[in-house]
Amino acid sequence: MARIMSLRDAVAELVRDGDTVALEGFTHLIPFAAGHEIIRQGRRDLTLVRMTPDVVYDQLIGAGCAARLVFSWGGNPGVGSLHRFRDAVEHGWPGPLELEEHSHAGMANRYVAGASGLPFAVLRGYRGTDLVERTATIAPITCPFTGEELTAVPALRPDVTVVHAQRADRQGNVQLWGITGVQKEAVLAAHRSLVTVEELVDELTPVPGDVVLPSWVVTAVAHVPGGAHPSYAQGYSVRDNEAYRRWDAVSRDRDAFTAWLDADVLAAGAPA
Amino acid sequence: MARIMSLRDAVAELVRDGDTVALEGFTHLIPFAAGHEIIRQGRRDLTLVRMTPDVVYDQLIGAGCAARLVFSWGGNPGVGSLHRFRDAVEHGWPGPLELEEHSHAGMANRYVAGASGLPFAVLRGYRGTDLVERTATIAPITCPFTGEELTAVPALRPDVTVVHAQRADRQGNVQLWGITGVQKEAVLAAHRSLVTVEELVDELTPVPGDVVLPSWVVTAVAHVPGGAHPSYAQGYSVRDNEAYRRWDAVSRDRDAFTAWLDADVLAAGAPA
Amino acid sequence: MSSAETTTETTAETSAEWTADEMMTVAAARQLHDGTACFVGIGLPSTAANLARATHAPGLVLVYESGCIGAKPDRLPLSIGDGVLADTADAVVSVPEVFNYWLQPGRIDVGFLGAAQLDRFANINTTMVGGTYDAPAVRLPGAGGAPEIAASCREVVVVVRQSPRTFVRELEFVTSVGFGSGPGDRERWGLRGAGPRVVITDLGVLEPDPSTCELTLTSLHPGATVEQARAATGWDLRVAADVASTRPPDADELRVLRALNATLRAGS
Amino acid sequence: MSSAETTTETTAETSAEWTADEMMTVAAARQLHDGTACFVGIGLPSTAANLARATHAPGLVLVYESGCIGAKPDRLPLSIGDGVLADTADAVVSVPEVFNYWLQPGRIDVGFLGAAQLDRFANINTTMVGGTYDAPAVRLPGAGGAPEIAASCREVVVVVRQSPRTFVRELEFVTSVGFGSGPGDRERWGLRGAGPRVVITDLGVLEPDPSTCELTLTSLHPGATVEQARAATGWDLRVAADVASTRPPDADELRVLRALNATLRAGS
Repeated sequence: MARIMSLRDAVAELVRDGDTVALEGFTHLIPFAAGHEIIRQGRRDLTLVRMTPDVVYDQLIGAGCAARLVFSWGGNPGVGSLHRFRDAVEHGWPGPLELEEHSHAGMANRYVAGASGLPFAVLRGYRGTDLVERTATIAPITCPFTGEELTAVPALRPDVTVVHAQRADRQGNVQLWGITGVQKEAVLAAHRSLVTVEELVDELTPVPGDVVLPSWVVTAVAHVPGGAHPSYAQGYSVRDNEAYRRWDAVSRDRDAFTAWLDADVLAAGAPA
Repeated sequence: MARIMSLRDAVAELVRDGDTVALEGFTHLIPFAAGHEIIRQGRRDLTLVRMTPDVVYDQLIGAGCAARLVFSWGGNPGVGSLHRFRDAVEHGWPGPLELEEHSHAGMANRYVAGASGLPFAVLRGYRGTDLVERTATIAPITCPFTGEELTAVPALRPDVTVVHAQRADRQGNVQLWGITGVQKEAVLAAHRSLVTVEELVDELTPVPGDVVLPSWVVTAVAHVPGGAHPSYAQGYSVRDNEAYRRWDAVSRDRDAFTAWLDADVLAAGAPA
Repeated sequence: MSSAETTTETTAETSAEWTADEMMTVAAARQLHDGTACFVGIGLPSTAANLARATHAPGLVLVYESGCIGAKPDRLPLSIGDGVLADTADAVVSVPEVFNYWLQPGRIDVGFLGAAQLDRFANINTTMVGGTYDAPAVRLPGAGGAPEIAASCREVVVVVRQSPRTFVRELEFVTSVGFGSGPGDRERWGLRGAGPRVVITDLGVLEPDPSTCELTLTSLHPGATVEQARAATGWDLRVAADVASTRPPDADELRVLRALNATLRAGS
Repeated sequence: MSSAETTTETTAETSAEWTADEMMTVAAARQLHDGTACFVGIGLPSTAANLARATHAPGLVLVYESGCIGAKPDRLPLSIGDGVLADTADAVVSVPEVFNYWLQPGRIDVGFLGAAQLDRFANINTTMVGGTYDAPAVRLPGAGGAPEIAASCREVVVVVRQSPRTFVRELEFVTSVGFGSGPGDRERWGLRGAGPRVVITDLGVLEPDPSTCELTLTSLHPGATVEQARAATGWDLRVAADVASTRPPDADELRVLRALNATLRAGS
């Protein structure tokens, strides 16, 4: 059963140096507060996994938490580049960043395989692209019935997956709705999981389109209202598009980034 | 876009002699009325596909519509045997019935592959069982990354899938909820699809746990209130368990079955 | 539907205070521990799981193959797809999802299986009996969810009436794997669950020998004898040196079980 | 997020009555027919698709890779995962489902793609430019959904500004396949969609030659010349014998487009 914990305690216990860590959320419900806590606790050598390493991973990469990135689209949605990501890849600052690069379809299926207890997934994908040669975790596979050649990708099994959700009950059952992306798969694929929530409630009322993660497949739940900002939690907040735009200027410059890191993350401390 | 049609016209147009036909619904939302219309229209040589060929397929088999059955569990849930199914397999009455036998996990994944446009699916299944030798559509497959041996099953692509749902709007968008089984996959895997519904409404109001099939992936919608009886439609009817029990006596005897067929199906005619 | 249903047609023998079915159900319920997750087929397994939840295991998580996860029915469901399961579940997922995301990865602690035939290594037949596969004397329902329940649950509890007809020397069809032909077969086939931990019959309880995997009689229900058990077994039954005596159903277990069964009759 | 976003940083050239971006968007919108399904990336493709839905194609089905199927936003979404998409969709499904059940089987009629680099066979690079893969001069966002959109949509529309920097002789990285190195490659790789049907730039419209698959200039936007197009192309550009003139944006198209773009600014 999931334990209700503070964000600080949960990150301290569940996220370890050298871990493979997935923070998921497809534009919606991105666990920014948990990302900042990982930075504050000074985690190093992480393999960061995420379909769309947007601003939250730009921050973790700039802060020096990451050694590897497994991803499929690294940009600031609707704004432009991720400058910390680019600085790491193009100039090795603050350290080198090894890439394992896939497509969205491949990443989604890798999580599906992980959630399904399978070592690999099959898709129609990648063929004819340079990703086939560049990425070791892409392999051909032949249909045993038709002889057709398709593509296999190995399962993703993060050491820990972190997601944000609208709410949980006091037993640790988690409920999220709206665009729920690949979060269910990412949690079920992981060895450990942490869910930050907008609200802790006595009872989860069903909501159309909701995904419920039962307490017994979640390791820890932390009550972190606003924990997705500047992303959003449908029904609780709207996306702070201006913050995404502002990030472009902050992140373009190493000094500006470092100043932001000091003031907005390190000095801020964990949420109560 | 789906066309709103009468059940008679829809079956006449969409279900053809020799077709591979899937009527799905996992205890809930079984399209009995459509099955009866297929019997009335005298379809022959069908390959019937269904995870749980319960009473509805017992009726189609007894009426002589089926040449083959692709399935994973053939019983009268909570009651006992399917006597028409057994009579066909054990004694070839009213004609021989070829079997293609799988497990639930295998059948579900075969529909998933069909819905996904893949020629096969991979699962941990069947190994060590006699199904491996008995069923040609089970094959070993090796993970290209770990070398582990797993099982592959080919996609199911029915010529036509028939399901029952709670409601549709006048554009043919379909909504079902409660236990929704494998119906989405069965519809998406099929070349054509027919959905019978309890109700036609102006607008589909979201319901927790609902599955929506957009009009553009459905061929025809027919308004058939009570079309799942003696199965049920959550929110509209309850399961007629007594009818399932009565079926045991009706179906044990060829004459009793034939009398039922004449009176309750052939003489009854299609719903208005 | 689990193949456990294939045994429900036989009528239970009765004793003075409880029936053999009641003893089996109670013994099965006792196998389920609070806070674990159980993959439940309809019939006796569902009754046992709901009895456990209503007595010693209120936190038992019931997973039904219809996709109902964490169902908390207040009456016995009449089918695997009973509306009461969807209404009370923590989550209702698709059938592909329940097999792929929930059963296959080994998240479920205990799976319940029935059997038409069972051999000394707890392999199970629910496919056909007599004749040939193409023209069987008795065609049974088939596999359902059982092969993957047997493969993937962390452990399996088999519930089956014991008779020379069910406890056979050689299965006519292996529908679901227990221990194959002995130690190592499950590993060789990549079956990740530990396999059958216990077989509960109307006469007693059998457990696989830790070194040979062969089923061994370890407990007798009140009134049953080793001789009865041997006579009801189609092979030379191994018997533990110290056969225990199954604790009879207590008053609370019987009261709750009968109340549950009454809801089943009321629903018909 | 589709890789179309990689082009949004450049500022558009303007003409007296409309901007080059507006002409591109209008030309792209005209490619979308009523009653078809379109896989939409954020940025110009989303604007074009919503323009089409608000003008000549009210029944256009918008599918966003965030899982929103049949979204009907009344304003331009600010991201692929904008709440307005979930609120107005016929169905919101998981990201694995949108790729596996909806894109992969070829249910989607039209996919929109942008490009950082494009070659004569409409292959696309959105991965890196300059240097090496491990130490690129410019690291771009990468593949996103594009490789499978390019493979699986029944046809593809590419929208990209035309310059020697984008229209290159040889891609530095093939992120998404157009026609490979010519006829037969798509079939050989098992790509089931027909591939790029049209490339829309700020200068005109290019279409693959039916026999060689090489992009051919078939229409020029008002004010643009063949010489401009040749100069903006890093290979020897083929030009159709009868180059058409793109119909300029009409008043209605411009009015609706500007109203849509105003919702975008209002939302910031």
